[in-house]
Parts: sequence; structure tokens; C-alpha cells
Amino acid sequence: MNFSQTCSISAGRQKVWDFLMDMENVSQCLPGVESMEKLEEDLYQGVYKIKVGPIALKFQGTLKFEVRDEQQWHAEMRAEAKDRRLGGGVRALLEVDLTEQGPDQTEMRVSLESHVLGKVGEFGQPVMRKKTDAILQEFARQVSEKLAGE
Amino acid sequence: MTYTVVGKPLGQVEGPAKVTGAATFTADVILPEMIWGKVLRSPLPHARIVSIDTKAAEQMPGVLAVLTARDLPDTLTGRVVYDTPVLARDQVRFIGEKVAVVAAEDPDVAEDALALIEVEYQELPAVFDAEEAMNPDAPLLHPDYRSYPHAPEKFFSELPNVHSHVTWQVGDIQEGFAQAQQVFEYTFTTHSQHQGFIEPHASVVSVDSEGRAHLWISNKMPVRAQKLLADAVELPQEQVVVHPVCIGGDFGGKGSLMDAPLCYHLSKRTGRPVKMVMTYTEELMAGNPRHPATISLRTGVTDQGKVVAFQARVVFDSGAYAGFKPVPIVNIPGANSAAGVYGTPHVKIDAYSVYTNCVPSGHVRAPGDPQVTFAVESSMELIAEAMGIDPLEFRKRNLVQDGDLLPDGHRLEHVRIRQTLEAAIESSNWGKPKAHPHVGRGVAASYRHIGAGEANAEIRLESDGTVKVITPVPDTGTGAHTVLQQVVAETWPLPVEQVQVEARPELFETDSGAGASRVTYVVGQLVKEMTEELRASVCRVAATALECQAEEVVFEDGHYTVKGSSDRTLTLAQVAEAGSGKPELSIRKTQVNRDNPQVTTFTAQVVELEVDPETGQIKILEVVTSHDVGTIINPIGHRGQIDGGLIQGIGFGMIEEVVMEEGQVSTLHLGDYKLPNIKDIPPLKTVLVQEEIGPAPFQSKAIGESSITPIAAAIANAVYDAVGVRFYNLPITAEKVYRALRERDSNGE
Amino acid sequence: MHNFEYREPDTLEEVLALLGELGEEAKIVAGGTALVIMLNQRLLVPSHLISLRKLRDIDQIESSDGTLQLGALATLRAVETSPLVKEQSPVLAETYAQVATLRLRNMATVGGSLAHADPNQDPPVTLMALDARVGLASANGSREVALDEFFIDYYETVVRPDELVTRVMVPRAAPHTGSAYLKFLPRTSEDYATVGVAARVSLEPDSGVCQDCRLVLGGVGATPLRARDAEDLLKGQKSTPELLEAVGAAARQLTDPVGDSRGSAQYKRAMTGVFVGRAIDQAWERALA
Amino acid sequence: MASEKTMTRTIRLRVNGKEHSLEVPSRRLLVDCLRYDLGLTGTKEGCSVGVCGACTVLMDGQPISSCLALAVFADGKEIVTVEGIAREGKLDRVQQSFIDHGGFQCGSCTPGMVVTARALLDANPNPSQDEIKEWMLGNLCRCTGYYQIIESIQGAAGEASDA
Repeated sequence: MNFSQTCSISAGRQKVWDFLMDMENVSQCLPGVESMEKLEEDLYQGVYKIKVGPIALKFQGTLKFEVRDEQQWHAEMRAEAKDRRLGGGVRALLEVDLTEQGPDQTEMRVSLESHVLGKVGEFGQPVMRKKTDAILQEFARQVSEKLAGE
Repeated sequence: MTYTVVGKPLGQVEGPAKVTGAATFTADVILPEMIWGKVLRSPLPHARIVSIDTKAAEQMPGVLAVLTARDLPDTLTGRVVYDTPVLARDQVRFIGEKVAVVAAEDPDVAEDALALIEVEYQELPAVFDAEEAMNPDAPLLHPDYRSYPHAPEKFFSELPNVHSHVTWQVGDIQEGFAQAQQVFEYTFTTHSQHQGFIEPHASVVSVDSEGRAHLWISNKMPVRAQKLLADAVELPQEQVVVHPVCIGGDFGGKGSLMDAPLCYHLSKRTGRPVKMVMTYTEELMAGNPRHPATISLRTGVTDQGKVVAFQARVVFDSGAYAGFKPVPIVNIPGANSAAGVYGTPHVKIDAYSVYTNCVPSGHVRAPGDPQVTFAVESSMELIAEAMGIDPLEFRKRNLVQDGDLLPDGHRLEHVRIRQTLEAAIESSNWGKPKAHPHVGRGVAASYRHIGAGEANAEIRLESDGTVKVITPVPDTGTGAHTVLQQVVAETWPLPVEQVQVEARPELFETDSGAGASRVTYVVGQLVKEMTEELRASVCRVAATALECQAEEVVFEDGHYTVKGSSDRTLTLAQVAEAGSGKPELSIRKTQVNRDNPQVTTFTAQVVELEVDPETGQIKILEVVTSHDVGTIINPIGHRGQIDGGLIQGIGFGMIEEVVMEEGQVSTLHLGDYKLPNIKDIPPLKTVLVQEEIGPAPFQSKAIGESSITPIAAAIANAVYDAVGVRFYNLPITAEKVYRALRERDSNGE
Repeated sequence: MHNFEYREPDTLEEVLALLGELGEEAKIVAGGTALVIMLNQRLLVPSHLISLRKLRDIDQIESSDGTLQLGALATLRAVETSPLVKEQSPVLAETYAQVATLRLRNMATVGGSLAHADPNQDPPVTLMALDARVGLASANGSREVALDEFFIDYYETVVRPDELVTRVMVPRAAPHTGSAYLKFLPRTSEDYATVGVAARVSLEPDSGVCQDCRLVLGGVGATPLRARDAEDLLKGQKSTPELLEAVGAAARQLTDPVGDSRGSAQYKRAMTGVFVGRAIDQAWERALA
Repeated sequence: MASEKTMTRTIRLRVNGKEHSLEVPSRRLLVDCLRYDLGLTGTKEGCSVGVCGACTVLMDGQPISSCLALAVFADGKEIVTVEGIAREGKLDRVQQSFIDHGGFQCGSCTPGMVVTARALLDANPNPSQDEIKEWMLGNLCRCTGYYQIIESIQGAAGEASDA
């Protein structure tokens, strides 16, 4: 499943970049992050919860910064997590691209390629798609709100 | 000819068992101490298996065994080419591939344990489209293909991932195009359809104290299954004993081992009988659905509207493994009917079967035929329109005739396509005014060979005077055993009640089993001959008992008497007693029919439908299905084949699709993958164009794979007639019609 | 299926007490048609199942002061075949009759289907168009919620973990009112709707204009959607093809469908417009009758 | 976490006229209880999601999906399966009619078809074709195309059950 969101943030590009390069900030803007701890440079371990009606998923896994290309204003993060109770998992690649729109205006484009595996992927694909899209939207909204509010 | 038993509408011999629930299907087999197996499947389409940790699962209470490829012999399996691992070894090639298996006291416990198995994968680049898989830079799924057991060298290809390339040709295609004034090219695509049988695959294996594997399996070719299992688990074939069971629907899909090797290994490991029953979700993610196909046609036509050259390139998406294909070419034989019911002098058909990281495809009723017929019967209309010829007239100018060669090298006799087509048209509303706007009519036609194969049977006179036929062919629902009963009863002649048919696959060493519309032909023919032979033997025994010459014995009203004297009569039971122990009262034979017969079967269908232009919804108002038939041995079963195939064909044409996105099936239960139900069936008119000429017993013909084939094309042609949009891919859903109409309207503006 | 403890209290009070005690660890089961599938697919792993199957008297279908009362445990089949429902709200009987198959309707219950909150269901769409209210009970008392405010998101409602749906109330329609529920089934006839639309139209007897209306859309959002903007366009107007076009367009605006095997999001949105028009037509015709 | 003990229940049910009392895990499906605990394998499991109808049984006279019912739901109930349709070894009219009219081929949908058809004819001895379709809508058959199923039911119509 592929998703993307584009939003305009009232902050300079460097500021947005620095904000996003801090996993602490990213995890705060991502709805559902239950915990996030650093294992080593660019590698984090966390718990992520998502609820679709009565189905509560609790993903445990890792998040890794794979690309931080400040030249191109492009970053990639890879997430791999499992839900042990339901026997499912998720694999996702989040890409962020920043475009300068003005000294205090930046366009952020976030793209997500995600695969929901196992039972949840099998039976809940359409709704999971919708949920994932909503999460990405919320992420973009939170990022713009946090930066604009600073 | 008039017959006494042939042609009678007899209910299935299995009827009483089936309507009372007494009939035993594989999942109904319950053995003492039986346990359950469940498999863990790959969530990724292409990956290297880095590690599998089964410890936690093994320690779970109630779990008796957990196996991975490391616990199994390094064998591959398949119906012809052995390319499929029993459990994935080092690598997975599709979402749903089996990675590990658990045996437990209870299926729920086995499921519980699966969740505890940890598999680490390393993802590999995957390819999901057959055309892309043929590109030089595509990931290679099976680099060692050429060394796999039974890989057909004759059909190897240099193209990446192509595991079989077959060419059928007649005439000289270049010469053909040189004769043509006009050349037309079109490409069509079709999708994946599940067989939709109601009984999911099931297997039970019990390894006895002597190491023999007792097998119950939903497999229409049990003798073949015996051999395949023996190879898969490295046992001598005689160490596998196949037990007869009813098959809950086949439609081409029930010819593989599926989980049987796993049942064997689990049974061997635990010393307990093991049952595995696939869920329907597993059927839809890892069954063996119909091959998606891309069909590119190039047709050369003279200015007079005569097709002189026809070239087809058919690319089948084989999925991750070719092991479900049962024919030696390891390709889809139906591709050879891509030239349709036309007697084109120069034809070349290339069929490519290609590995991709999708669900492995298998055979589905008339494999390949509905796909290529949709293409050719759509293209005939396109060409006719382009040339300004009435499509029906264009077809008639080009119909195949007696003596014509088909692309597979068959020279046809008793060709009945013209009569079949005309009967379909006459019985329909063709040419009549239409009741509403947006009503359309479409026609399509096809042919279908009877398959060849090996038949085996035993026939004997029982002590109670019944004649018993023992066949390795199981009951798959087609009424084959009833037909055999009628063949024997008619031949002798005997009352049908005095003939019994029993499936005993374990008594035979080789056999083709059911499939390819062959049973009535190959088994029926053999049984008919054997009946005559047994009757002669019985007559001789009766003669001895009656103390006369065999020529003097007459058989009347179920009794043997001496001609002209009614003093002494013998019932069949009395003859059996008199001949007790005589070997000639029990005959066993094998017969191999290597070639398809030269008389084939034609089908023509006319569909009348109405399109709702606001929604694109299609409502079928009437279907006329016209069949060229010989003698009908059992009209109930015969009609059942026509009706059932037709509705399955409508499902293929309009409703059913195993939807895959990057190898992940999203239609994973029968709430999402919809099968037509009783309210969805259209009014149906069946026309039988009968002539008592056929290759099967009593001049009968095959019918099982006829009605499914042209219907999708007829629907496509009718939609075009109704609203003027042409479809190049299937299924023709309401949404596709809606989109096409919008597109046309916006282009028109 | 994961294992769980099964409780089967005899009274509503016991059920509510148990619910209060166990909270989200427990799931309630009535007909079981949706829940058992989710349990079987291991999407749900509750520790307890609290069955309502031994409860009496909350399966009644009654009428008081013109309000139709459907007990939560009434089966869909019971509503569909109830002479009272057929008489007071034929559209409701029609809607229930269109759910899946007779066999499923013999099992599924009125309350269960609301609590399950699958946005692809038929009855909530019509019930919402009929201004239905839902009765909820907990150990701490009971309350009523308009169905309009009942659904929150996919499979989510305002029902708290300690609460139970006990009944549904459907007020009697005003005179000169007609209602219709149309279910678009482009694949097979027992499928979920690609889109379902319920319309209720009340006419002013003299002028023949629409005095009041309800338009509810099913299967095209996270919950059944009440198309208020579209309703407003219709009020005070006579039905014309142009107006229906505009009403349909307004309804379309509201949709946010999920693409699936019943159609892409785009198609479902487009079909919403078509079926809004058709549902209004049918409701209007019935209002005139 | 509840103990193993509390995860089973003792149920009493009447199946095809015979009383049974047995202890089942809470999670046991009715279809599995009938097939494996009681050995009544006539009832088939097809789709496991209540769509195909192969597992149809009658609960207190009404067709239900035994794959969607927990065995505990059957406590105190009367269940009729395909094995309970014939009486004293004599086929019911519906069963005979399915044989005579070719209302099945492979037979895997047949148990569900037979019990649903019996319930239909008990409720309505002379159903119209539309009524037959409405009742049988939830029973999928891949073999027959349904025409001969309609005829089978029509062939058995007109009189009440032989039983």
C-alpha cells in the first residue's frame, strides 16, 4: 500500500529538517506511538498501537533512519514491527522530502510504502488502508502545527 | 438407435449417500488418535529465509510436532514438473507459501502454536507481472529450473522465468500474412479465477506399523497421487495406499498433493494419523486458480473477408510454481484453441508459461479456453466491424469444416459448428426488435476436445448375480459412476440395479483419473469392451452349466436358457455359482488412448443483456447455449454439466476475480470473492443439436468443459451491442462498464 | 480460535454487572455472526465472552405511542417478518430483508448489528433515516442516543465498555411521508452493498413540496452518513431531475469510501449520487401514495 | 487469565431427536462439535464465514450457519442436521427429489441444501420460484448452476414432510 501527503509548513527548510531528524519529535507527531527508545545511532525500538474498532493492534519493533541526505533534503526511515498476540506484522518505508517555498515556508511531502502482514493484512486491508492514510495525514498536521507553534 | 438404459434420467448412484450425509469426503475421515496439522505461510512474496525459530511452538502443551524444511528430505513435488518444495527451503516465492507445519491434538492448538514460530526473512526483489518477468532484468525465480525432475526440455526457453514455451502451427504463417490484404492486431487480458469448489482441499495420512502410508485425499487422480506422494516423501509407490473418498468438486483444481506430504511427515514423526484441511482463506491465497493471461492476436484477412493468417502470443502467469500443471508440456493446452472455431489455413500460436511471485496457477475447467476464446471471439467482431461485414456473416465465412486441420495437428471429422451456431441464433431473439434501449445481444462459439489418457478397470460377476465394475476413478460429482453403470447395463443388457460401480484406487498401479472430459470416453469405452468380454465368458459358463453350446445360450429377462427350450434357466447368480473360482468371470484391463479423437464438440452461445448506463450494471436477460451432442447417456448429468459450467463461466466473465496487489490476495474469503448464487442465474435456454456420432460409448460426446468457454466473450460482445463499448479485459464488472461509458462520453464531448 | 471463558447470565442485571467488572477484556455476543468470524480469524482475543443468549424479554418487537420498539435481541429475520413492522414501517422490513441471507438473518440481532458498527451494513442506514434512537444500559443506569450520534468510526460507537444496547426506537413517520432503501449490488445478490441509500421524504399535502427529508448513505464512509447539505437542498422544493442531480452531488461530497472488491472509492462515490436520486424518487412516490 | 477449567462448558442439546450432554471448550464451533464430538460428519464446512451454506443446520427449526455458532449456543436447543432428515431409513421427499432432479453433483453443498429446503417446505409447502430463491440464496453450489436445485425443491413441494 502506498500513501503520500503533502503539506505546507510555516517554517524554514533547515528548521523543518532539524526537527524531523530528531526521532523524539517524529515519534511525538506520529499518533499511536506508545514508547520509543534509542538502541544505537539511527536505530530505535518502540511500541506502536493502532485500533480499528474492536481490533487493537500492538506492534513492537524497530525504526531505523536509513537515509539522511541533507543535500537533497531527503530522508528515509524503515519500520519493522510485529504484533505477537494476533500474529501479524508491518513493514513500512517512510520517505520525507522538503522543498523550499520561501524563507519561512516549506513544503513537506511524506510518502509511505507499507505492508501489513499476517491476519490483519489478510482481512482488514481496505480499512487498514484508510487508517494508515489518516495516520499519515495526522502526522503531517502535527508536524506543521508543532513547527508553526514554535 | 433406441436404448433401454442409455438416455434414461437416472439419479446419481451416490445419491442416497450424498443426500443423507453418509457420503465420506476427506475431511469426514476420522481415525482413532487422529491429530491436526496447520501450516505457517510466508507473508512476503519473495525472500530468503534467514532463520526459523520453532522452540516456543514446540513447547506449547498439546503440540506434538513442528517441522520445517530442515526436517524433511530435500525433494521437490508437482503434478508433472517437480518444482515445488513441500516446505520452503531457504527461499519463499509467494505470499502464502508454506514455511513450517505444526501438528497438535486440536486444530485450535495448532493455530495457537503457529503464532509462536519466529521466521526471519530477507526480502528479495519480486516480480508480479508475467510480461515483466520475461524482461532481462527481472529477478529469476528458479535459476535451476532446467535441472528439476520432469522439466520438459523440448519447451525450454531462453527468456527469463519462462518455464515452458509451446508453439502450435499449421500452414506457413508468413505465407498467410502475405496473402492477406488487411491485418488486425489486438491484445486482451484475463484474470485469476478460483475453481470455487465448496470442499476445500483436505488430506489425511496415517503411517502404519509397517511404514505404509495410508492416504485419503481430495484428489481426482488418486493413483497419480499415490505415485506423487511416494516420490515426494521418498517411499516406494507400493508403500502408499490410497483410500477412496468422494471429491467435493474438482473443476480442474483437485489433482495435486497439496498438504498430503506434510500429513505424511507429521504422521511419521508422531505415530498418529494426521489430518489437514485448508481453510477457504488458504484456498484463495495458496490454492491453484486459473491462469491470468495476456493474449495478443494478429489476424490477416483478405478483402473478401476470409481469414488467411492467424497468429497468437499467449502469456500465462504461472505464479511461483509450475507444479500444479498436469500436462507434459507444463503449459496451458487450451491455448491451442486460440484460433477459435475457424478453419484458418495458416496459424501460429505461441504459449509462454511464466514464473512470477504470485499464487501458483493451476487448471480450472477448460484450462486456457475461456481466456483465449474471449480474445478470439472479441477480435472476430472487431475485425468484422472494421471491414464493414456483419459479425455473424464474417464468422460463417470462416468456420472450420470437415477435413480442416486444427493448430494442434488434428484433422477434424463430422464438424457441426455451423448447425450449432445457427441453432443458437435461431433460438435466441437475434435480429428481433429490442424491448429497451441499452439492450444488446452477443454471440460466441468454441470447441473442446475430449482428452486422451489411460483407463483401467476390473469387471466381475459377483456371487449374487450383480456385475461389479471397479474403477480407480473417484466420484468428483460429474456422475461418472452412473454413466459407467448405464454403459454396462445397456451393453449386456441388464437392469441398472444389477450393475454396481465402485471406486477402489488402491487396486491399480497407474491411471489417468478424472479430467479433460475424458472419463466417459476412455473409461466408458474400455468398460464397454470389458462388459462384452465378461458377457461372453458368462455365456460360456452358462453353456457348460446348461450342457449346451455357447451359441445355443440365450439371455432373456435376466435368465440364461437354451435356445428353444425353457426347461432349464439360470439366473446370473446361479451362473456365478456355477462358475465360482473361474478366472474369466473377473477381468482386469488397462487401455491407453494416446490421441484425442477427431470428432470434437462445438458450443455456441447467445447472450441478451441490458446495461444500466448510469451504473454500468449488466443484467443478463437470457442465455441460449447450443451444443453439438451425440447420444446422451444420462440427461440429468449431461444437463448438470451444461448448467453448472455456464454459471461458472458467467462468474468468470462478470463477477469472480482473485484480486492481487503485489502478490497479496485481497479477496480472502467467500464474502469478498463472490460466487454466483441462486438468485443470480439468468433465464437459460439450452439447445442440443444432436447427431449420433461421437467417439465415446454409444456415439456419445464430452460435455463437461463446453458451456463455460464462450460465455464471457458473448457477454463482451453483447455489452458492445448494447452500449458500444468494447472490453479488452475480464471480468466485465459494472464499474468497468461505467468507467468505459464515462470515458467514451467525455471523449465525445 | 483463541480460548476464552464463556459466561451466560440469566438476567440483564447480571450481564451489566459482569460488563462493569470485566470491561474491555470481555466481548458481548448475541447472534455471533460478526464476532465469531473475528474470533475465528484471530483478530479478536478476548478473555471472556458474555453471552446474551439466555436473556428473556429483550427480543420483543412492540409499539407504544406510535413508536416502534425493537428489542436488541430480536433477530433481523424477526424484524423483517414482523406484521407490526411491516404495517408501521414497511421500509424497515424491506431493509432487514435485504441483509445477506435468510440464514444469517436468523442468527444476527438488531442490537448486535448496531454495536458491531460495520459501515457496510444496511439496517443502520434506514434506521438513521427514520430518526431512530438507541437505548443503552449499564450498571449505572440507562440512556438514549440518537442513531445520528451513535457511530464514531469504523466499527466504533459511543457505547462504553460497560454498556449494552438494549433496544432501538423508531418514531412513527409523519403523514404524507415516504421512505425507501436502495442497495446497489453490482456483483451477487447477497453481497454487501457497494452503496446503500435510505431516503425519507415528507411532503406538504397542499403544495406538494418537500417539507422534511432525511438522506443517509451507507458503505461510503467510516459510519453511515447523514447528508444534511443534500437534505437542505431538497427542503421546500419539488423534485426535478436537475434538483436530484444537485442533491446527489451534495451527497457525493460527503462520502469518503474505502475501495474494495465491491468497487473503487471513486466508483462508490459516483454511485452514491445515482442512488440518492433513485432513493428520493422512490420515497417521493411513496409519499404521494 | 481464566483457568483451563473455566474455558470449557457442559452443554445439553438434542440432535436429530437424540439428547446429548457433553463438555466442550468454549471456543468449539457448533460445526466442529457436530462433526467431531458427535461424529455427524454429514454437515460440511466450506467457507467458514457463513457465506456458502454447506454447514447449515436447523436450530429450533430455523436454518443457521453452524460455522458461525459456538457449540455453547446450542445449549438447550434442538438441532437437526442432514442425518436427521430421513426417517427410519426412508429418504425424505426432498432428498429423493434432489436425486431424481439432479439437485447435486459433488454433494458437498447438499447437506446444507437439503436441510434448508426441508425448512422451507415446512414453512411453505408450495413456494414460488422467487420464494425458493430467497430461501436458498445463502446456499452456494458450484456444480449445478442451481436450475436443477430449483426443480428438486419444486418436485418435493405440495405436501408436508413425510415425517
